Amino acid sequence: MTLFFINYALPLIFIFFQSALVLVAVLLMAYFGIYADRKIWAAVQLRKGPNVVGPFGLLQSAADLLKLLFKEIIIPEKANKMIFVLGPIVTCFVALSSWAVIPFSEGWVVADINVGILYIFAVSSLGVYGIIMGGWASNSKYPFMGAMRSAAQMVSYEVSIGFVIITVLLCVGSLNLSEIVYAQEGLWFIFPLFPMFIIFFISALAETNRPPFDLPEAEAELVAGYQTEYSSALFMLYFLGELAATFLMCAMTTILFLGGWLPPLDILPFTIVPGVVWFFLKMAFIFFLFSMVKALVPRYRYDQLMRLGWKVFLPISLFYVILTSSFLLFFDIAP
Amino acid sequence: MVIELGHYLVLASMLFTIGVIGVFLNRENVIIILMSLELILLSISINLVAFSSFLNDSSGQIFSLFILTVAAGEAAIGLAILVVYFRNVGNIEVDQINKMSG
Amino acid sequence: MPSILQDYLPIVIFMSLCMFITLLLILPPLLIAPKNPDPEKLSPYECGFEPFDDARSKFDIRFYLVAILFIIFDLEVAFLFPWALVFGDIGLFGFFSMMLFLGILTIGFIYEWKKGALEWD
Amino acid sequence: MFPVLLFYIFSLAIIASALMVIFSKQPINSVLFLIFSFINAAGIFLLAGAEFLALIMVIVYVGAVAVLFLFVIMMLDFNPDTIKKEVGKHLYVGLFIGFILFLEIILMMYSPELFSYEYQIVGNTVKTSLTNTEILGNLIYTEYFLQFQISGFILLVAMIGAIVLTLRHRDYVRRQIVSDQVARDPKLSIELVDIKLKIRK
Repeated sequence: MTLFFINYALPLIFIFFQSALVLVAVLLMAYFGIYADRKIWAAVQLRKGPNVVGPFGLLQSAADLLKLLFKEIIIPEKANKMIFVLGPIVTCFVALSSWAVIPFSEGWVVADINVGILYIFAVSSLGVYGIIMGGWASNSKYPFMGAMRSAAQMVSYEVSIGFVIITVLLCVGSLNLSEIVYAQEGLWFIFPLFPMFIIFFISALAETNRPPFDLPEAEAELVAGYQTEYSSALFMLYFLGELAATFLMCAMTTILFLGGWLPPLDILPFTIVPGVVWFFLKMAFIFFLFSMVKALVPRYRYDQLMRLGWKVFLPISLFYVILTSSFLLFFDIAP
Repeated sequence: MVIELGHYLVLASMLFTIGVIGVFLNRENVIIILMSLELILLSISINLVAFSSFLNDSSGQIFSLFILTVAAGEAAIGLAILVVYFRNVGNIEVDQINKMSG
Repeated sequence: MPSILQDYLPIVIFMSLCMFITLLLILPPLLIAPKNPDPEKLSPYECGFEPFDDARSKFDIRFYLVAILFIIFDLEVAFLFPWALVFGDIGLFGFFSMMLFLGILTIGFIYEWKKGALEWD
Repeated sequence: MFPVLLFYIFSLAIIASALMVIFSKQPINSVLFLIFSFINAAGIFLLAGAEFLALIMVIVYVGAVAVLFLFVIMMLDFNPDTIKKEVGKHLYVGLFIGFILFLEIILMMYSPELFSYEYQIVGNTVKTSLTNTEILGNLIYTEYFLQFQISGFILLVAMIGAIVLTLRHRDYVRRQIVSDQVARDPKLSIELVDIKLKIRK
């Protein structure tokens, strides 16, 4: 029995605790992310954000959490019950389970599979289902139109994200996320591939329905988009799923362009600081950009949004794939 | 107890039979036919991957990738035709699609 | 256990944990939250009006076109993944074969642009 | 022992969801079961060692093709209950023919050594440092150059066909052409007219 315990059960327990730690980290990020988001918008509009509940308003998110947890779940009677509940579950499950392959530091990754980036690309393309199911099952016009528009928007920006990931892979030569970070030891990819960084940042905003592209939920037109008919816990699952997806995109930007856990310079003062701190600092900086963009940039009209996705980002990123590969082949520095 | 090639082949042939049954047995709508076509192509890919993994030669996987391309293109065009047909006729019941029978 | 499963076991555990947390978050309202549904509350939200006809009316065909074009460009990205890893080793022949592939699909993209398929009115 | 169990779980799930795709009442449920069977097929590919193909299955099939199926089902809101359901008498004949087809396939391919020990499948036992994706990459663009270009043409034809079939231009819509707006030069667009003001005394 002990032999069984040692070589079977022990690694399982270790993996279980590792993934539990990662999930707690993601939930904490979501918790403080809402708070930071609202504080930053408030600061930009020269007003104070939430500062009533708890010291400096830190418990505001806890108050929201409790409120959402204990309100009544309302399911419209004409709605398709099973799919109505399945929608938010799929969104939250998909957004959380994509954190399995993100390397927080040198060896700090739950599953170091050698097709890591394909796994993230696959899981982020599953996010469309939660939105479509939610919009269709609530059986009323506004959520349906909001879901369709939001799904079409996510789908069209996923193509340009795919091409940007290909450009980064050209310079790396492996699909493993830790390899991508190791390849940036000398030079972060943000400098040679700066246009790609911009396109990835904007497409990440569109992919997670973040502000300049949150037209499907634009207050005036479609009420609350696909989330209109949802109440307490189901709405919270959508909200949590969206935040986890936003942080995933921040983590992806740091891994692909800002050299994951690598210190900016390899000289002494920087190398003392452990990798995880660098990773979270960069992620916080990208999240800061995400919420600043919400406060500064006006919203896109839907046809401009689709025009930008299809007619601007797709050709540029396709051209950049050809440019980078011919450049690397010409100087024969392909990995 | 180990998984042999035969297990994969039996699984693939079961899926293939289910797909064929799906094509000729349903009286509901055309979309079910398109879906069972996808199931048939899926069973072929399982067959190819099983042989490629058994013979340690990756040509099976490459052809499974090409089958995937053909299946995706076929699904796209099939549904486009279905949409245009629905737009003109109004319903897509299998029994009423007999315009071509003259 | 073959090496393949060795890498994917943590993903299975991580996914089961995520599903556990998602269902955990749904539990409290099911058990504790008050339940008094009245017809007014359960009718779909129509800014106060009575909901008119069935909600799922016909739709603009543009949404199919975006989904169909997404399939095709998704496949293009799928073919680019293995190429991105080995384009250094397969020499110029491999490079030009991918350029031909991309050229064919760019012809399709230009056709689509000129025909106005990307216009979103 | 563990992969054997996993294989049986995946194959049971894929057979069950394939059957549900055909015999489910609501078309939306059959699409969801189709997605479930694709995910199980990806699991089976992983067991057979084709990890790149498994993830491409998820990305292309579940992420794109099934989304198109969902879009079509949601928008062609044919209400399925009006379609008359007299599958009854066809059902038994169909199942019987299906069973015969299945028997033929099994008899045609069955041979004892297929189930013997040395025919086992244990992931990719190829002892190379290359990952599965790199092995595929080395072959697709060079040895299988022709099939690769043909699949490119297939995608081109699918794109053009889809556009020809479904594109309807509504002429009454006025579109914003950004390039024209940007390219206007102020001299043409602003006309300076000097008006002589007559000030009445």
